[in-house]
Amino acid sequence: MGLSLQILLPFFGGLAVLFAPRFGRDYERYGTIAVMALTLLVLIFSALNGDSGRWLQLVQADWAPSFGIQVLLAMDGLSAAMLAISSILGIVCVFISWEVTHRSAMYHAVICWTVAAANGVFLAFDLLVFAFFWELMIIPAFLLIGLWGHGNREHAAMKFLVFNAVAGLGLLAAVFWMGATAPEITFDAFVLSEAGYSTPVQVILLLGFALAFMVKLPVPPFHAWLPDAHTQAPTAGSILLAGLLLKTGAYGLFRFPPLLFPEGLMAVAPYGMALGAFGVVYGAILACGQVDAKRLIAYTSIAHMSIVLMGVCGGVHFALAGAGVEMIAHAFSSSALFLLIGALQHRTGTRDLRELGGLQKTAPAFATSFAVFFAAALAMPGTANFLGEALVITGMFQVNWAFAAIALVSLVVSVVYATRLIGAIVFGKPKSETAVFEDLKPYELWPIIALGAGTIVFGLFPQVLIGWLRPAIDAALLPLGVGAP
Amino acid sequence: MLAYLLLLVPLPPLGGFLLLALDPYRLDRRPVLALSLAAGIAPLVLFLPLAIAYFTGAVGDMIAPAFTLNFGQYEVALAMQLDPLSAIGASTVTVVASCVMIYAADYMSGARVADLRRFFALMNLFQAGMLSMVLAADSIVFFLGWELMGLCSFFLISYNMTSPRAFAAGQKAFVMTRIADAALLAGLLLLFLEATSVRMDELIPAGLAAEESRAAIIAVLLLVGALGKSAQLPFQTWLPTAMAGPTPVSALLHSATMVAAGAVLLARFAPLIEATPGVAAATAIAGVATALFGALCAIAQTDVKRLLAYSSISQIGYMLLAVGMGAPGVAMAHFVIHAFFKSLLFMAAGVLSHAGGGSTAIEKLRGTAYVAPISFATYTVGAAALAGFPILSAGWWSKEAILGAAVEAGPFGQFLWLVALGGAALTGVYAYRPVLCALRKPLHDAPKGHESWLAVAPLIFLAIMSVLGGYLVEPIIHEMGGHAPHAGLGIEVMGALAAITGLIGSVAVTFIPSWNARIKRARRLRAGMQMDAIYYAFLVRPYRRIVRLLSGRDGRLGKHIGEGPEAQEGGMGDPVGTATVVFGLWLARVVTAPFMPDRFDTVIMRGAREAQRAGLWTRRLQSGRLRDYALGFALGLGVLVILGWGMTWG
Amino acid sequence: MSWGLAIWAATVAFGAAILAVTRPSAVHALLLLLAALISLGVGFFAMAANFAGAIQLLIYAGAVVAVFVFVVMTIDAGDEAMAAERELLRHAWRWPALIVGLSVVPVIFGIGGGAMGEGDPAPALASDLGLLMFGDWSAATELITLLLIAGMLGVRHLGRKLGPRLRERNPE
Amino acid sequence: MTALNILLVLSAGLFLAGLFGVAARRTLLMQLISLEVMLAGPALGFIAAGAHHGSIEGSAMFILVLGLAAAEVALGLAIYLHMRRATGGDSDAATRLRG
Repeated sequence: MGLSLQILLPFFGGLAVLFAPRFGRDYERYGTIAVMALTLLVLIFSALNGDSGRWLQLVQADWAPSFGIQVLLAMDGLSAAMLAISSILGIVCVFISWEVTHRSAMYHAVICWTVAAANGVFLAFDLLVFAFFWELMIIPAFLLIGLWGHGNREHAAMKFLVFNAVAGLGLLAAVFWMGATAPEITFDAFVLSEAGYSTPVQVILLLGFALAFMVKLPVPPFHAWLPDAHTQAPTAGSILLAGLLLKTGAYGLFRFPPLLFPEGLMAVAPYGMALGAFGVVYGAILACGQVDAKRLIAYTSIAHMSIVLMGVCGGVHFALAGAGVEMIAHAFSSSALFLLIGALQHRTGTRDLRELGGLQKTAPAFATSFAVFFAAALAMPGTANFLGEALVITGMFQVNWAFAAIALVSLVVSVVYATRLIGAIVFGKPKSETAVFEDLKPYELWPIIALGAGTIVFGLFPQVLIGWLRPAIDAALLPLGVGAP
Repeated sequence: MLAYLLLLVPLPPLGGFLLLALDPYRLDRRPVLALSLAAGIAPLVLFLPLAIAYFTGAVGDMIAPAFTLNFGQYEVALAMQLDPLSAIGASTVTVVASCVMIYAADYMSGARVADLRRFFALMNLFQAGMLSMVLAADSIVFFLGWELMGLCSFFLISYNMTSPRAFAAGQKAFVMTRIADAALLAGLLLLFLEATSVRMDELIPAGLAAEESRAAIIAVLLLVGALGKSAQLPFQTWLPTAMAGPTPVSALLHSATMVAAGAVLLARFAPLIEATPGVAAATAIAGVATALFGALCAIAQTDVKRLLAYSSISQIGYMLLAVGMGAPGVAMAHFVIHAFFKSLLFMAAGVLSHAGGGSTAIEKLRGTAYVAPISFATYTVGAAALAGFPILSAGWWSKEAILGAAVEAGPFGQFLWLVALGGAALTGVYAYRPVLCALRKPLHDAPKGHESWLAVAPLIFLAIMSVLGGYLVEPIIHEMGGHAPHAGLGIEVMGALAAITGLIGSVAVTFIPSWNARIKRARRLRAGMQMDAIYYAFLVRPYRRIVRLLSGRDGRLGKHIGEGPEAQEGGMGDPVGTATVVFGLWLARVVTAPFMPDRFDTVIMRGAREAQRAGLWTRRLQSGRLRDYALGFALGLGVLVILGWGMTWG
Repeated sequence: MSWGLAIWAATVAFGAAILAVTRPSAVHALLLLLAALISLGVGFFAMAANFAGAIQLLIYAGAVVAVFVFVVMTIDAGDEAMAAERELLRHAWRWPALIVGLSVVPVIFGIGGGAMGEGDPAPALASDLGLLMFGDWSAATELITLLLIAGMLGVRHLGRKLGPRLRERNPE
Repeated sequence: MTALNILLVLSAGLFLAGLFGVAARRTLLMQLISLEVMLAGPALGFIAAGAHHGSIEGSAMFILVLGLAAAEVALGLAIYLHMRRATGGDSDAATRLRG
């Protein structure tokens, strides 16, 4: 029961929030926080007394038996972590957009629905339901960018929609083909995993799934939508986009290819790693060339998520663990950076690095928080990002030294763009208009402290995190024939 | 139980950092200074008893585990340890750090409270990083400390927020050290894979047991890591520009602790380096070459801090030479002595430059000897130790140990010894230049400045250590398990002669106008053989050109698609991204092209037009005239009647 | 009950009708119409339909034609009107003649030759007519009365509209 | 060729003459007059058939035709008078339904 609540609670919460302003000012904000907090509590409750087997919780109920569609929700360490992140980011988003007044009821409802759809993706194990939530997720994000963005938001929202919708086709095609050709029509991932397709068929199906995941992950050839979406999205939009939507791509890659097409994955893995390696370097170099702060962070997200792709294709314990940790670390660090840039834009009206500067003099708290996430952006040891990248590099050393070398190059280039970012914003003389603005307000400071704590704690004491991911990693590697490390 | 005390050592500076950085209690000037000093000196207070107990044998090697994380048969156990290397390193670091903190309290008193808070927070964080690196018992904590130092050096070098030069220096330092850190990380991870555990005591034997090529690669990676951090030859350009930071930063980071961390690393992994003779030779050669290069460049400097920066490079070159020659103990001894006299030199130079009107140019130091006599005296002692003034200064003993180790290491060692001897002579030349300059009579007689005891006390302590430190060399080498090299009287006499010639050379250079002019003209030498410019031309500018090309800001990547934000930036950035977009748009065009003039539509419309014309034609029938209708009526009647009649025929 | 007289009356009526329809002058046409109707009335009497003949003569030839006379009085049936009529007729008679002629042929051969079955001619009494009209055919009678009322209302309405306009046109 | 046939032919002839009149004449009055002739045709037919069969229905139908003719004349003339104002009695000009 706890699992379906994870999806229904935010969804109906969103509906309730729509009507909340009638009861009083800012009720929709408190309502959303209540909904998210409740979802988090339910998650913690159902995770704590989950059984010790492969899945913490498993819910199986028929939805449309004649078509073989059923509500098959399962949660293990990895999905629990993802769900926790989605709820936490939901709360962070509400805190950030405390001054958003333009249609704020709808705004908060859309945030709830994004979280609901993402939770659906993290839990669904019936392929059709998974594809359903996968497509559903695009709509609230599209609304968020399209309605509340800045600049030419229509262009960005449309680009986001087209990219993700077209990619969704790949996933749908594969899912329908698998469902149809199964002996008796079923979309149950576990049943289909024993379907025993021949390797070339597996490769093709894997490419279908991979297309959808790689566009969402943004890996270079398919990443054109991310920089635009991030620059035009409102702060909460960027956070949800970076913290949540990117993770669904990574989660999908982490979960389904090894489960459904082990041989296909083994065949495709080297190309996947090569693509990831290219993505890491390409994203990092482009990040150095940007003038818009949010575009810079968007490209860094591409670099980080390419590392996740390399990790997932690595097929070794360390690589997968690294990918898992990097996903969660990136969720924290990039959300915080977007939050800070959003707050900065809210005050100075610009994101252009050439016009910002001198933050240390005018807003020390702002500068200090920037410094913390500056460290996270360049994967300083002690932050979870470093742990993720170090594990992936270790995995790569076990698989292929060239990819490890490229991942190390990304460590160096990450310093270049990170120093460029903090140099332009914190250092230097304050420009005239940035001189007079107040420091971080409490409702912006608390989320930063939460995200910062998340990054540092998981960086210094990763055993909690890795302990959570172990069952998922072992299960992912079992079909690949990779025993214990 | 005492082991857990080890874990406590780096905590006070960390606590100091948190309190100062986050500043929950809105401290003002005095509490900030008090807190910084307390947090800065606490590790010394905590560690000294441990060190003394350890050196006197009361306490053996200890390991304090932090937490363990097992990963199948791989085991990641973070811990801190107390062994000869960490004891020596940690005690040096704590002593020097405390002295610098006290000095900084006075030196930085002019800054704003916010800047002061930021400065001391970073200094404390740095000390925590250095201590955790030195005391680390496993590669993860080691690398954590290592990188933390890099981060703090970036923030401390660019401490002066408003000057772009300081930020550029910080960025350069951070990027170059980060390249080396990447190599180090690779080495450590490979070792980890080799040893299935992170603990040093398992890494080193596993590294030795590894097969030939892999061990060589690991050793090379570790060497590159050390070269980067210690600003040795290929990576040395960042240290001179790092002098843009305040003097205490230079005194702590860029003389005693951070740059010397490379030597600590090599000393820690010395068995691995020695296991592969090629790498050992490379270390030695790199060390000697850098020593010579540093000494030469230092002679041509006009700024005292840049002079001392190049001298740091050269002195650490000597340490690498010692490790290359297979004597990590000797390297550590020189590390300790060097820490003392180099931080002393930097701090004294700071006071002298303040006395001489704020600029650190050597010329400006004329006559400061009389303005700040105590600082000048301590600076002279430090310079003597740097130059290795025979018998009297500690520098002599540690340098002799290194030269002796080089001689004992066989014919190849003797050749390196010869080069090192030349380096020692050159060191003598540049070491005394600021001293002699300060002795010359001032151009205009400045009043005798007031030297606050807060600044002078550490100087005096360090001066004493720079003299008495010689006695520490022997015990340190024994502690590290090495044997004190006795190269025979001849070698020692040659060393003394080199030091004396250095002194004479320095006097000649400062007082003989022609020689002095030649130094001033040695612009290439002063710019460090233009290696900075070479790196910029061949590495930085191409990289920047690629970045501008890819991000489309130089507009060469073709016209723009659609009206997205790229439009304002001129030209299309992100070629791979736009390639997908262009492909998508082309595909859409191709698929919809046949339907563009919609053929179905045209056919249907043509039919519609026909229908309309027919409609018009029939309209004419409905003329509205009565008679026409009557005609129609009659026609109908006639037809019906004929039909009726026709039917009757049947 | 003499069929010969009836036929003779009918042919006279037919001749008068043909002439009435083709005369350019309205008055001549009206008079010829009157002649045709009266000869028809005589034909009805010849066929022993006395009541019908009486009504024909009284109402149709009398009242209806009288109304026509009123209207004809108001129009200027002078020579130029006759000339205009003749002008109008000259152009327009070909097509109607052709089409009407189309249906003359089958009428002559068809109706002319058909065997009409044996009849037993008997004089029709008016009382039987009344019984029929208000017995079996009461619905038809109702309909005709409705039609007459509608006609009356129509005339009343059109007349009303005409009156004020006449007055406003020539107020004296 | 019985008498009835001849009479029926004659009534048809009357009807057709009237029809020719309506079709050929352009002035409304003449069309009304030819309309009266058209109505007389069937009246003759009804009466002839009634007489031939000895049934009273012929006369009954004749009365109905008569009623119809009366109403028709009344309205026809009223419209004719009304229209003379607008179009001067020429039926061809009155092609629009507007009064």
